[in-house]
Amino acid sequence: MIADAVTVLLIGAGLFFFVAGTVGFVRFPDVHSRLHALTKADNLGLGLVVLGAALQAPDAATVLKLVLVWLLTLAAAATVAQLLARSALEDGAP
Amino acid sequence: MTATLVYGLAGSVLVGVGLYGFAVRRHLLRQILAFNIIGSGLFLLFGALARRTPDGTSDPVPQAMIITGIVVAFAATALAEALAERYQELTGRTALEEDSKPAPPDEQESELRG
Amino acid sequence: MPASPLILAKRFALFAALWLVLTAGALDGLPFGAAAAAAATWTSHRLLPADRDRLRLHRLPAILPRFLWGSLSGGLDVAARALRPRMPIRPGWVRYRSALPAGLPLVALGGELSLMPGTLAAGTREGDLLLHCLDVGADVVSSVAVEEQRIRGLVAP
Amino acid sequence: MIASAAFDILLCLLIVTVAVGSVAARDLFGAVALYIVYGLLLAIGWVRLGAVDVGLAEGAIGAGLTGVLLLGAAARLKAAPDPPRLRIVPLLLCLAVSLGLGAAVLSLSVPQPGLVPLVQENLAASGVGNPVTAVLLNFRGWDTLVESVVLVVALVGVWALAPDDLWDGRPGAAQRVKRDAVLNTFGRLLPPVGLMVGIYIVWIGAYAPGGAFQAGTVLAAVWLLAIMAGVAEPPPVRRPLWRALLVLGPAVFLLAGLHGTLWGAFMSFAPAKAKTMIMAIEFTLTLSIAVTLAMLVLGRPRRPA
Repeated sequence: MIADAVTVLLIGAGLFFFVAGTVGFVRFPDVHSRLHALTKADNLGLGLVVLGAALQAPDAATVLKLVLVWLLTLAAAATVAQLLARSALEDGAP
Repeated sequence: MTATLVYGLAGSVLVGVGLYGFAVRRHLLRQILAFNIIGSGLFLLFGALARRTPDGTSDPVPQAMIITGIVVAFAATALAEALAERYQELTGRTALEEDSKPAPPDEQESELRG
Repeated sequence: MPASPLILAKRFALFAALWLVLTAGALDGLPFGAAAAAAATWTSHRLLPADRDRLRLHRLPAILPRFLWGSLSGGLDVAARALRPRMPIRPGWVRYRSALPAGLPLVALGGELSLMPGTLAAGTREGDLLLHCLDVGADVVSSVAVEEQRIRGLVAP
Repeated sequence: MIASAAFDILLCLLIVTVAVGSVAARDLFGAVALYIVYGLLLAIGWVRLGAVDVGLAEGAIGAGLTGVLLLGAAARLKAAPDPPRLRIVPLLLCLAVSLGLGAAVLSLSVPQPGLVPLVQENLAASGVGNPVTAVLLNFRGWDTLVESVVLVVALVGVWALAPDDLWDGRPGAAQRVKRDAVLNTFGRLLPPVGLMVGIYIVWIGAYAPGGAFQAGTVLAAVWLLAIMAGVAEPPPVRRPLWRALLVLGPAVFLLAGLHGTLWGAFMSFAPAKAKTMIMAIEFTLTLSIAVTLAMLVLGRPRRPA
């Protein structure tokens, strides 16, 4: 029961950061600032969703698998952000 | 039951959207995209109807056939894309000629040889 | 290129652990896991020769708390800037001369900085790391120097 | 109940909107980008329909590989002026098709057990626990065998389009990536991890969603990443070893089917041996699918730009 409430709270907070990141993506003035919004806010948002889902996991293996998903997504985000930032820079974005 | 209706109707609409794109847009890449939208719309229609079981489980036979379909659609897309690219190399065009005004036959031949 | 058996063994153990996490330690999966880990170790040696210790993963727990804190404050920071009506951002570029060598160490630093508050890496120019900052007024250089030290502990130059 | 129906309706509206956007987009790149988004949203739809295997295939192949292939095509094909036009007659015809299909859906929405009971009854004899894998590799193995051949035939077709002087070359165009750059480093780190995940997906396919096609796509993707990152080179199309890899899976499949003629009929597996047979087919098929899919994305040998 308490775990369920905490899950709802964590996943709700995670969704809030996804929304905030999307607001930043729409409002920020240039490509690079928008990348900030996506990397930071979504990293935290997904982390909170994973934490909330982990509380519902039946065993430790599922928790580890969820953490693995988060880590792989982080690695992808950190790499893709650098690649996009570089390519936007070479295309002449400010 | 609602899921069958919602996704079945969405699949029906997607087939129409893809058909329209295929009929109206001339660029070969756009036609390939539109064709893929028709295909995935049909898959969705099929998959939604596969969900009509009384207990709400998804029928595995249509699922297997859809997976087969997705893979074959990819193979066809790759072949179509390669043909479109070669067609551009040989003729310089990115769209097939409109049926209503065919190019003169001698011109077509010289383009294909070049 | 001589491969160190110890490093190959470490990599194999890492891939085997990955398999155990994925399969929840299912017994009938173990032979496949062993074969998969062997294939992955060979691939990793082909792509990144196992001649020296590049990752000191045992130091990971030591830097984890700060990384999590950085993720939290980075998310909060960007959410607050995005949601405030006046949108207080001052985007700009900073060049940072890192002592880390090119390749994995510098890319790891760039990746880490891209997840921390206020900074985004865009590769290098003339050996300098190009950093995009959401607020050029903040003291970026000193916080980047701290991150650099942490990466230095984790990724061998 | 209401919340989940609302989610389904919202998702379907989004899927249709993105599809319309892809058809109507002004530039080629935008059309392909929206098509990728469309594929990913469809994958979520498949999960909602309880068809997780299809969701994995749609996300990996329909959105991922098709996306990479068509992004490359958008860069190579000229963007001819092709303004989105509103044509009334085609619009009405397409509307009629959609309405007809929609009416069919409405008239068919009576609960039907379909083939679920039949598959459940025979699942124990199939050798695997995932009903979709049982259908793909045992009950309707014929389809899958022919499909795996179709992939190779499509690749032969793509290669056949190469100009004669390039025939011996490596597929695709040469990649130039700076050593130690971000992509280069990522291309050295990720492939072994992707290899582990790919092998896991074939293995789990016997019990749960997963299988040769999804796993083959993951392997193809990491190989393509290594090629794009400049750390691996695609083999020349003439190399015999690689040609053998292309047909290994279909060949093992065919041999297993012929072995079935001893037991009863072509493509029938004795229940006691079915699991071993299916695993042997799945693993070799994964390898062949991975190589074929990646080579289909790379395309024919091309002149350097």
